[in-house]
Amino acid sequence: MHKPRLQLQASFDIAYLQYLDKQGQTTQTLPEFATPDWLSYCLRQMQLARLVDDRAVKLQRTGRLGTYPSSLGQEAIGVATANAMIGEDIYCPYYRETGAFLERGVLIEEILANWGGDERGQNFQHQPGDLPVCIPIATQALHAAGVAFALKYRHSQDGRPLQVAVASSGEGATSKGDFYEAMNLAGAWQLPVVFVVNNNQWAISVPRHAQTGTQTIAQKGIAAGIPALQVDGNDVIAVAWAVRDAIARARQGDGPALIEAMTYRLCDHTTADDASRYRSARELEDAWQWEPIKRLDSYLRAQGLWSDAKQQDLDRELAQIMEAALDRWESRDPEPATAIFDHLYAQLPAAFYEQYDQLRDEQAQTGNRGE
Amino acid sequence: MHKPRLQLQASFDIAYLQYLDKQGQTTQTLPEFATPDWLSYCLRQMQLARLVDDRAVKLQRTGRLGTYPSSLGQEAIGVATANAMIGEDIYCPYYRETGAFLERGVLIEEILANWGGDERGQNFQHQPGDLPVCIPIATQALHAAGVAFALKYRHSQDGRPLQVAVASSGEGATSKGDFYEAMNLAGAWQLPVVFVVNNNQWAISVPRHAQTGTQTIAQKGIAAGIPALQVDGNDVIAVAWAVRDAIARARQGDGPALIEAMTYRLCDHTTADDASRYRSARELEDAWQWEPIKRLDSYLRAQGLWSDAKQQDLDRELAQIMEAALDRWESRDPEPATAIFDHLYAQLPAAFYEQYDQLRDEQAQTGNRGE
Amino acid sequence: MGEETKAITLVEAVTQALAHELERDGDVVVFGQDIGANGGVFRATDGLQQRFGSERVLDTPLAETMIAGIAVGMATQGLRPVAEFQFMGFIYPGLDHILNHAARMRNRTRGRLSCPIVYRAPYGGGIHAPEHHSESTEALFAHVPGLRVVVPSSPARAYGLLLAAIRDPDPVLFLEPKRIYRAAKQPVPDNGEALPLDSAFVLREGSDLTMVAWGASVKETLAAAEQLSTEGIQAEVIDPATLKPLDIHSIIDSLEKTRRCVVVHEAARFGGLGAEIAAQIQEYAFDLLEAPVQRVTGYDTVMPYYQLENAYLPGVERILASARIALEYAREGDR
Amino acid sequence: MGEETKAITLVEAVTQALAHELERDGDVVVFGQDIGANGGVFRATDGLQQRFGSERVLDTPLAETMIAGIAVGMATQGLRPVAEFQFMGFIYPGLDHILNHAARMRNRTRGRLSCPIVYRAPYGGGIHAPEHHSESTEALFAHVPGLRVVVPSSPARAYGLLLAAIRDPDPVLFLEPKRIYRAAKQPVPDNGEALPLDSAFVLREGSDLTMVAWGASVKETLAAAEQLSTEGIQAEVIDPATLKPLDIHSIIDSLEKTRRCVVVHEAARFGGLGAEIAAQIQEYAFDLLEAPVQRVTGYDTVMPYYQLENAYLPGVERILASARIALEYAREGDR
Ligand SMILES: Cc1ncc(C[n+]2csc(CCOP(=O)(O)OP(=O)(O)O)c2C)c(N)n1
Ligand SMILES: Cc1ncc(C[n+]2csc(CCOP(=O)(O)OP(=O)(O)O)c2C)c(N)n1
Ligand SMILES: [Mg+2]
Ligand SMILES: [Mg+2]
Repeated sequence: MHKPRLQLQASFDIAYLQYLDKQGQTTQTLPEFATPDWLSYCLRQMQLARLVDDRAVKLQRTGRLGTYPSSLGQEAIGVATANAMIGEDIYCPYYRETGAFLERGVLIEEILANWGGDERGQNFQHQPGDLPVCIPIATQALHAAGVAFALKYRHSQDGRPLQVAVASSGEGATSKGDFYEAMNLAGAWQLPVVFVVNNNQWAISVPRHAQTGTQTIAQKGIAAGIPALQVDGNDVIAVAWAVRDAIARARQGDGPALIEAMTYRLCDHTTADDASRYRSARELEDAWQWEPIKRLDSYLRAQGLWSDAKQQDLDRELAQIMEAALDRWESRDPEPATAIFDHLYAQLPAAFYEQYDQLRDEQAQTGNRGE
Repeated sequence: MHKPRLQLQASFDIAYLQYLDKQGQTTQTLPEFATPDWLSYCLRQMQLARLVDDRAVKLQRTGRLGTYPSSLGQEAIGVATANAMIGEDIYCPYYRETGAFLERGVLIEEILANWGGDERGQNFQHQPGDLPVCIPIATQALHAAGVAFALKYRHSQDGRPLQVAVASSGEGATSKGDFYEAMNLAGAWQLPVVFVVNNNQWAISVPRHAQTGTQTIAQKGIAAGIPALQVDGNDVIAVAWAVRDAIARARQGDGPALIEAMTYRLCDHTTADDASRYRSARELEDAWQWEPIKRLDSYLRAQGLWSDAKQQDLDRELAQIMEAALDRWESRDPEPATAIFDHLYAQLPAAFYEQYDQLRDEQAQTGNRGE
Repeated sequence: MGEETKAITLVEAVTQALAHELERDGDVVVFGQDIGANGGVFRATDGLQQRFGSERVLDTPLAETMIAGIAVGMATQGLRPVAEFQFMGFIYPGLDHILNHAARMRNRTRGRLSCPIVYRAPYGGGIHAPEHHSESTEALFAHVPGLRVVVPSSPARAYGLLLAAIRDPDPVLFLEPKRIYRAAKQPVPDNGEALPLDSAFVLREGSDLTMVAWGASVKETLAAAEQLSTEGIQAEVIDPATLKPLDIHSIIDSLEKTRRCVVVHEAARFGGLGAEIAAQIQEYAFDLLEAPVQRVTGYDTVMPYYQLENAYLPGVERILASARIALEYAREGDR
Repeated sequence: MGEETKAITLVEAVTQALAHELERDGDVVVFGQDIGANGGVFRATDGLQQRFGSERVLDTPLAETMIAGIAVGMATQGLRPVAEFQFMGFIYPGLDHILNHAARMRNRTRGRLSCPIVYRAPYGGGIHAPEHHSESTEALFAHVPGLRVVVPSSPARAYGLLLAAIRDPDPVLFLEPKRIYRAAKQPVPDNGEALPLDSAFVLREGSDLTMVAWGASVKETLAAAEQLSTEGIQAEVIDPATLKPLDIHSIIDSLEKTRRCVVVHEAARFGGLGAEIAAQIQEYAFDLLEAPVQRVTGYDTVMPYYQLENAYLPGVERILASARIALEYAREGDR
């Protein structure tokens, strides 16, 4: 049989980064930014995220919140990503991002409001430019490309410092055309955007291997000509290094990057899901062994930087933060039903006055927001 | 500055294949299938495609045909691709495919009918299973994945030989989510489908480099975990080898492949386009130097396999074929206007009878199909 | 056989119909996100993968354009794909393939190829779901030539209409009102009997008012009719079920008796299907009409997050208010 | 400035408006396929890239979902993106971003972010184009809450409405009837004066019949009105121009005089905008109406390839036939 002679046209590598192994032992020298203070701060933020998730799940169970997507076991990704950004950068999140939201300054009561069926939760008080929680899978990747274009445009028009857009998503999202189109545009236009993928091995019930035939998710960046890296997503230092490096390059005008962060979804997909239908208890148990908080805790304790006493203080502090936020959330007045027209357009066109009035009158009669 | 130690996770190469160089000289031993007869046949089929294209463009210029997309200079791809298929394989073409259509047994009068605004042109008499000309860019790639699923399903249900779906497209199409989603599914499900990309360097006025930041189009297959190869698309032998090899693997159950065929669009995008608005005359002139027919002609003459006499015979033969087809096309009765309802559903639902009757009566009155 | 037919919910009726057709016809394949081991996020495909194997009941990657597009390719080769979109709010990336390909493959090839596809999607609001999970945009699809759009409003109709949709030689969008997925149970014999895709169902007879509703809104519409009945007013309630092609004649027939009509739907009013029904009524029954056709619909704003969704959705009170307008209407001259 | 204003075509008026806004507002960016060096396949962006640079006038890769989606991201950061879809037949992959994001960004963030985007697309049939190049699916978009849908029918309206669309703080779908891109010329001063996006235009006054049409159909509708005029019948011709939000009151005002109405559109009838207009007319003007509102539309089938497109499109004869039905209609009792 004839075998043709082929010429090599292009070559690509996908690399992997880790600092802390599954047991919390360092695999290499830590980067400068990983100071004891920074590490303790990350431990705190991951614990705060876990606490908010835990309370939100419980609120859902008692009917006080709608469907909620916990980030249990994946806290390192959100915390490290948002921590690597500056305030003026723009975050384009998907829904599993409690850790990142907290780090971006989104209020706990906003998070609760959003999942409690109240649009005011997306009106972030402290992050005027960040995009709201995005539910249609992967669409936020394109929004991030558009945001990045705007940031680059502003920079080139008025010389302000180049800001960066960061999009988050799950690994399932990388199967969708939006994700590819966003990466491809970012590569073609050299946009300052970083795509961070939470590869938690599952998209609801669909396992990673059924999602795509590739060895890695990172290699999808090759199709867009953009740098890509796989990192241990339960190693907050590795995620932080990767995102910081990608943002630094983007900020310098060197274009986009893709980061695949390997983790595991220790929770159900959402409170509406029952993962035991499709996932083995054994797999779940194993994954608990290498979760990010325990890992960082082990490392810090081994270094003498963390202790039971510090943990108790932290527990108390976080509990207070949580309770105060819950109080603020619960004491909010409900929105009047007419709010559903108030932000439809900048100014409600006359064509809708009649419906607006009908709704207002109805509400005045029933007084119960239709329920 | 800290530089982390990275582990290599995965590596990928993209290779390039050529047998005949730009001057028509062999760069390596030819494959077994490239017999003198086969090569002459390819030369003939490429010339027939060029002739049909040429006549179609002229018919458009005189108002007898609508917008027409010529495949001038890209004939090797369609001819070699369709030649590598067996009849029972399913072709999922894009619009720039006159050469492939002819090779698949689509009638010249069907090609003319289609571009002449007559749906009957898509009712291929000799290829009951092939998909019609696809105009919405890249959508046919997904149809091909679905076709490939059906072929694999039939094979596994009733043991019939595995057939293969082949999708064609331009390089511009690879920017679209459909193309990526199709490749990704094909990779995940190991579908018997081959994606052949005509990289003619332009998508209407948008040059290849503005379409994507990648070095090659072939590397987009890496994002789907499918084998990919770049070939000289003006070398009919290289295209044929690549497609045959990919089809053979698919037929054996080894899954999908992507082939990027490098060529150049010597014509305007379509008869509605004026490429001189965006493309240099110089670039076009250069490209004429390495077009596929001239190249194969040079090689065959150098081997003593082709001559002016043979060419004259061929010219006569092809002209006759063309004229006969034109006669058949021109002598067709126009379709009655009511045909627009006849194939809307298998059976027209009663809800549309009134409109059908209205149309029929209108036509009976005006007798001019509305014009 | 002698066994008593178990009462089942609408979503169970969907499962039963899918299983019936998978059993009967080897060309039927079912796919979508999480429909395999998980049995679908609403359990509509519960147990089907175990029973029929993962060659015929498949989880896809997460890509709706793909789901819509591969169905076209499969169908052209004679399969009968049944594709699930997880929620109607995520169907839009598939519209291109539904509209530009599935709905016109037969026409553009002059009958050579066809697309006997069923696209299924849970639809509608009222279950306190997150954003984008409560859409009712049937009107977008009903405007597409070559497509059928079907919405069941009871377990029995879900079963019979889904059988018909799968057997239909052309593409059908089958929208499942998730608010009533488990609202009521009904014995539905698994007898393989399909219901027609071109006839409306008269759910309640009456001669004073015609009420047209489909999907989950049938529930509130029937409740409103009951209320009117206590006041001595008999409303006829018609569920078109197949929204395209629409059986307008059953509605017109009813208007011959009632001369007054209310149309109810969850979708936004402007450009909703209520407009088409009102337009056809005034075309076909202009002389009969004693009052303008009333539309009781979702408001012309974005479907709200769940705190305010009940303010958005047409409830019994709003239906009654419009019914009364229709009933009490008198022409200027007659007032 | 004393110079005479040159008569220009509709497509030139589009270019003029784009240039005006690019000049006036540094936040405006224009992008799409082939809109740069090539100036757009219809030359709507001719010369803009040379004049404003390739940072503000950009060719995109070939991906409509992307075109729709990046506009959302850009707009949230204060830019005013004007995105072109090359033909309306290729807009569908963008629907998800238009409907699920652009049209509701303001609402879902309770005013924090907004999407002042213009999505442009050439639309409609009648130019002997290939398959998928002759679509009229404005009804799909007009059903979407939060969106505006605008269709100009003359060079002057194209200019004034496009200025308004770009300046509007919310997303606008701007559909350009390609059949009349070059059908007529008109002097259009480049004075930066926008037209309102909430008012219909009365193109011809009359008291015997109200005719409603937009886009290219305005041409045949005016021709039909002229024909009627020779018979002593004066038709009022109204172009809503902004289809959503719709200025129904101008139509109702006209009906106060005429009491009879014909609506004309190229799009398929079922679920087309004619239905919404008919529904609203019977709601607001029930007592006025002397005849059912007539719809003259494309047939409920796939837009044919060009050999048969004229049989599909509503021409003057079909408009006249329906006008006569409306004019001659008498209630049963009155016959
Ligand atoms: C376009 C779209 N399709 C389907 C869904 C329903 N859905 C919500 S989450 C999800 C799985 C996402 O998996 P992945 O991207 O891996 O993220 P993860 O939830 O695992 O973090 C699906 C299918 C959706 N939200 N959007
Ligand atoms: C979805 C879609 N968008 C836009 C178009 C208009 N269009 C027709 S061909 C073309 C360029 C295609 O370029 P490429 O894929 O490289 O194929 P080529 O024509 O060069 O062979 C475009 C933009 C289309 N047909 N479909
Ligand atoms: Mg996941
Ligand atoms: Mg090309």
